[in-house]
Amino acid sequence: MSNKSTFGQIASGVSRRAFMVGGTAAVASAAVLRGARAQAATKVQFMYPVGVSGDINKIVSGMVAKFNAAHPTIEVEAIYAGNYDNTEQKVITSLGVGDPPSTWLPINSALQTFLGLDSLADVTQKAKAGDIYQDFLPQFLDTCVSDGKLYGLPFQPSTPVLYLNRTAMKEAGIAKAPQTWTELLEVAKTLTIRENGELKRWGLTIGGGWHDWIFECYCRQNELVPWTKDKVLFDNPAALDALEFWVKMEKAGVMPKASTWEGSANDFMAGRTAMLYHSTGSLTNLRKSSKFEVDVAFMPKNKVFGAAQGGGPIMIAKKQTDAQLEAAWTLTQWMTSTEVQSQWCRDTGYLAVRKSAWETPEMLAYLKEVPQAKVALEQSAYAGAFLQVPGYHKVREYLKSALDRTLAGEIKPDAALKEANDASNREIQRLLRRRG
Amino acid sequence: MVISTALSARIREAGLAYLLLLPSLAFLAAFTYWPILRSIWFSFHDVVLGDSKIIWLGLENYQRLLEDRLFWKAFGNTAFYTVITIPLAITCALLLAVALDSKLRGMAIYRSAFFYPVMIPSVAAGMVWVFLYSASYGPINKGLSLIGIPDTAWLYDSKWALPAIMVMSVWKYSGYFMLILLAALKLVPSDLYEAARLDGISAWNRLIHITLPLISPTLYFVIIIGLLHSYQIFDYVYVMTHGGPADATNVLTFYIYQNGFQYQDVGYASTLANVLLLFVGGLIAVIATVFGRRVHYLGR
Amino acid sequence: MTTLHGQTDAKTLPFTQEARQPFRLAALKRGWLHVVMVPLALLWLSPLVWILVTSLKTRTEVFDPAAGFLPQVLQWANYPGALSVAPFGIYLVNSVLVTGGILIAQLVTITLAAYAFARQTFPGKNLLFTLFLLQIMFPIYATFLTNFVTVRELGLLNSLPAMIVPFVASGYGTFMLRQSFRQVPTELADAARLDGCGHLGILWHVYLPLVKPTLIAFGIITVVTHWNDYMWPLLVNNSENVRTLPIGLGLLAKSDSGADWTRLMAATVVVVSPLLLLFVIFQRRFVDSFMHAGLK
Amino acid sequence: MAEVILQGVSKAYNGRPTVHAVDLTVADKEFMVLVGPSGCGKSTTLRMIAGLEEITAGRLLIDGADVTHAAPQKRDIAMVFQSYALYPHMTAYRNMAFGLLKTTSLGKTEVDRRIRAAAEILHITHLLERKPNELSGGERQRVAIGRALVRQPKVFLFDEPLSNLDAKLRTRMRGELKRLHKELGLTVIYVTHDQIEAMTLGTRVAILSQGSLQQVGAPMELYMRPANTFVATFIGTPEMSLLRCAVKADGTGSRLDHESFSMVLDADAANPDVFLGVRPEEIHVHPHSVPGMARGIVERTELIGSEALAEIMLGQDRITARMPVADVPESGAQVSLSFDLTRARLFDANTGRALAA
Repeated sequence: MSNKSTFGQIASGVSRRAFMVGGTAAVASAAVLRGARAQAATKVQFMYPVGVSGDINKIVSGMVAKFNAAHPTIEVEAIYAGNYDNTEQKVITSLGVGDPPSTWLPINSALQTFLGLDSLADVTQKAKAGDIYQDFLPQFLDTCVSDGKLYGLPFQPSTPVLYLNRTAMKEAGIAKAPQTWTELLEVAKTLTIRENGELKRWGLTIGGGWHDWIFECYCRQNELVPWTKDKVLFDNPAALDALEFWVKMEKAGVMPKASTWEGSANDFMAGRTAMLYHSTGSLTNLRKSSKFEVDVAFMPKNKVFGAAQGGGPIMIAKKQTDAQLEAAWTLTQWMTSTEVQSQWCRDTGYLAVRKSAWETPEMLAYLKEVPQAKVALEQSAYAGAFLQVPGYHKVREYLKSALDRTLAGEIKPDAALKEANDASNREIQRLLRRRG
Repeated sequence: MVISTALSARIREAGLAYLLLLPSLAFLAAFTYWPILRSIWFSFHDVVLGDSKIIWLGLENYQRLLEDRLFWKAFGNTAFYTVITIPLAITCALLLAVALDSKLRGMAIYRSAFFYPVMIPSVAAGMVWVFLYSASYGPINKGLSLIGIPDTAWLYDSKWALPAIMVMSVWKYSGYFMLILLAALKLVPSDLYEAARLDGISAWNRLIHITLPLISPTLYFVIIIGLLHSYQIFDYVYVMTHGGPADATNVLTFYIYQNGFQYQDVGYASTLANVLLLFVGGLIAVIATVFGRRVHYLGR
Repeated sequence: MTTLHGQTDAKTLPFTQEARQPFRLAALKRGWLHVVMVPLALLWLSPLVWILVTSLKTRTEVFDPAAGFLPQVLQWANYPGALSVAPFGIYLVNSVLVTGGILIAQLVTITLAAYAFARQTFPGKNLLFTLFLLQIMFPIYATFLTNFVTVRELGLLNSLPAMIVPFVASGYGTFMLRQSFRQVPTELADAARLDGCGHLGILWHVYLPLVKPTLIAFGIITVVTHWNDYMWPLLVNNSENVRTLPIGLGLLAKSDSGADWTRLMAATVVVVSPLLLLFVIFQRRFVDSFMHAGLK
Repeated sequence: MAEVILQGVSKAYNGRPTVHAVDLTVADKEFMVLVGPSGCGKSTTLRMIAGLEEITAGRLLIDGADVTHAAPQKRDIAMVFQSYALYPHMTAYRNMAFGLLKTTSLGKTEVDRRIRAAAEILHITHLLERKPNELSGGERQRVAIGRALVRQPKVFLFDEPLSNLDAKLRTRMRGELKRLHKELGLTVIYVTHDQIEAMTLGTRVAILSQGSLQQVGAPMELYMRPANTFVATFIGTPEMSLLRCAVKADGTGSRLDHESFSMVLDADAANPDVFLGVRPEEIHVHPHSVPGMARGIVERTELIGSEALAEIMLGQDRITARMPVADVPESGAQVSLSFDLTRARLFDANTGRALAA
């Protein structure tokens, strides 16, 4: 009895000591690393979200370590900041106390928000000095442009795509993906399964939570960009037409009235829905987690093909020393360089922003293995920025609420869009008034 | 002289009391009262997160709130959630606590089984329930289909999304209230039960007339905490539905978060927070007057 | 002597225990209680079972309706896989330090304050108590902005104390403990005064031992709350060496592409296990402490 | 052991007086009982002596030292509470040791010696390692007394210590307390609402009513010579009967006139309105009509074993008489009454005060 307790004491004593030593070692090694670059290194922070895979944390840390090793005069600190929303909030909170990070990675829609806070460095001249305007895919570069000036560089663009349960399609005798809205409705009808009136499989699900993003794609497929930098155009007939088509699909019983972002992905993997609008970023997850063959197609067109870009650019803070600004620019260029982009694209499923990145041997090999990856790139030729208006968060909520209530049958499409339009424009005006 | 000694004893007593409160008050002042004061000040201004420019608005934010459809929707959702979930969770917790306040075999397992949901991080718990609630392949629907209830996509349906989150809350928080009530049951003197049993009082009546009055201070505490805990619904709304579909699950705390952090509209978020504070404060005052007086303290 | 004591307990306690049951249950009735409780407990446990099972599946098995409930092959690799996304070791140490720091600080502040509220008379008592409650009544997200500024001005950004200081005072704990203190008979305090205790002596020798169940309950609750805190730690901290476990979990509950189910559940198990273990240990202590303290 | 002196000790809560200027001296080795109906201020007075309540006005001296505002532990007293107030988380032994270790610098062996000695006296040696919830009511009581004994204080304070015990146990503990007091020579101040306890235990008894001291004296003195109608009726069961009478001058002396009788008073009485106080055993009941005697009607009779009680209406007044069982009249019977006037007491009908006999 007494032996045992003595043993216990010793054991716990040892483990505590071991713990203490471990802690000290960690601190010490960090200190050594810092000490080594202490003399002249310019310190730069890079704040990033994790959107598609937990491994991104590791990948980014690895990339930054590589960058730091190659640039002895610059010390980059990579800061994981949650999801896109969290990252934006963290950056804006630090902006509020005048202490923003040097660079960060927001969603492209936040461009006007950050411009409103006068927080972005104009990199037009720097970009013109290099090959950026030549090698970057213009549809991606455009997401960083406002009034002809470039603010940051695109880093990890994505778009919604149409995911298809190839196995289910084969069973239903459907050979190819729907190309137009009409075909979409037809295919969805064929793929919908009901037994005794109870639904077993939806033909189509539009990923909820981001369905306003997908709705903008529908507008663009009707040749409407439903916003300019200072107002939204949700009451445009082209938008109304798109919403009426959604209502038509819902009424036809081929898609649910609503869904959630997580839930819809689960539904697809579980075979609850045969087709799914979701981000290109989900490709790896859906492909690896589904038992069946997953195919990716363009979002069907109506008048034209069209898509709105999600994903984000790397932005650079305006208020920092010239040395930091220079270092931040070096980092941004490096992160969007051909080699890094090629690797990043293959690791995460985001689209590479440089033409040259798509032509590296590794990339060509990857596309052979995963031909679906190419679809998003091809579709991105028709893609533009997503809802770059001031106060885009609130505008998104207004639109989502309008879409939801319309599909739930609580309100007519035209009234819903009118309401969302007016509320959004009021909010934008409120913010613009502040600025002016 | 004598009186002044007595008085000084009282002053000493009060002085000691303030001294005991000081550590708490210092931290409350810095991290609660100061934010509340700032929030009151913000609510009369147009304040945008990240922007140092602050514009005087007077009562405009409050006026806006009255006309804000979503505010009223969120207010209604919050009230609905609170009025149903809190009594449900507390009743559930009370029954569990009473059942577990005995020397039942496997007590440790039972206690852990009902308490562990409290420990699951809300991110993970929310995700798990998204799966549980899925149509057709979700276990809940599978279970319900056995008793003939048709498949429902609970979280996709604006009628059912909020009740679904409420059920989940009961799962998550009953154990929490159970633990607190269990601690209180341990303090009930045994001779009272003995006496009542000798008087031939039934188990149910013993619960109502002995147990409940004796743990009433704790029950009172749990009711107030339960009310305040309904704030926690934020986590699940954030993870599971983001307020949708059709704003059916948008609750005030989530709406405050949206305005303050997502929309960066700090002035309006502050206005909402102040209104919520007033509302909840008023509610607590009502509970305190109605219920607080009837609380029995063993220690007189 | 200890053994002797133990025997005394064993002999007398079942009697007291039996006597203090609100429902005296004959063996048969006990059986019935199990009949009710077992299914209920299983119902409650089912999400946990799903978490465990999913943490051991392959990604395709998770949502494949044909795959069956249990994994074909146990995928233990999900665990190292989940842990590899972030330095969970450092996160764990930080979580322990932050949660422990908050717990200790809170126990000190709430004990002192609750005693003053429960057993002392002083001007402004009710007003001050209401002020304590304000802390729980004000939505926490509405304090983040101001507190961020405060923490920054204190020079605490990006440090462990930044995650502790806003939570040092607890209106909640003060309230909870005050309720318990008020249930302690005043005669015990009187007796202690005659035995030469001052206020602090009474608090330490009489009140604290008697409210141990409440202290443990509060401890469990506050540990759980702060162990799982996400938003505030995310906001005030940037570097890996001061981050906590829920941030690591957040990495796997991604926003863009749907969750990484298998690894998320594995990480959840890892994050929850220490708590669960603590609870299982402490709920025993929780029961024991009352057995010896049973107020009369 | 020492003398306790209360000089004009008063207590007011928020300006409302609850104890009025109590003057009381408790002699060394005396067993002083404070008795009175509930709410009379006896417990408050005891708690003021203990130092648990502040003394609003007046002075308190213990063993010559002014301890009016001294902390409880500085007064060298020990107290036994109604609910015993044993620390539930400590064993009986620890309960007894706790205060000793806190207030004195005694070594562990001395503490142990004292506890063992006290336990021996109280017959609780075998209970020392138990916790209060493992003890019966009587055992807890002994431990509580033991806790006071080991302190060897100047004064012992008891606050209704027997009220939680059943009748049989109460009688036994009463005897035990008396034994302890005698054997150990303790100075005791004892609060109770039970006058039998007061009469049997106290060397002297102090009676309180509505915060004021009514009378202090040896039990028999209180019984025989109550200072006022309150004391007269409070002490003794069944209580003393009070007959409303008028005093009238009558040439040579005075007469005491009741509606149903009249008698000669030996002494003069200043007041015309008085109460005549008669104890049950001082009333003689004659079954037959005796001329010149007061006549009453028997309302009710009660046999209580060795003797009997009869309630008799004497005009408007109801009186209680005690008699041998054999002499019990029937209910409704007319009886003649005579009083043993050697112990007759007169009280001022307005102030209730006893008039000089």
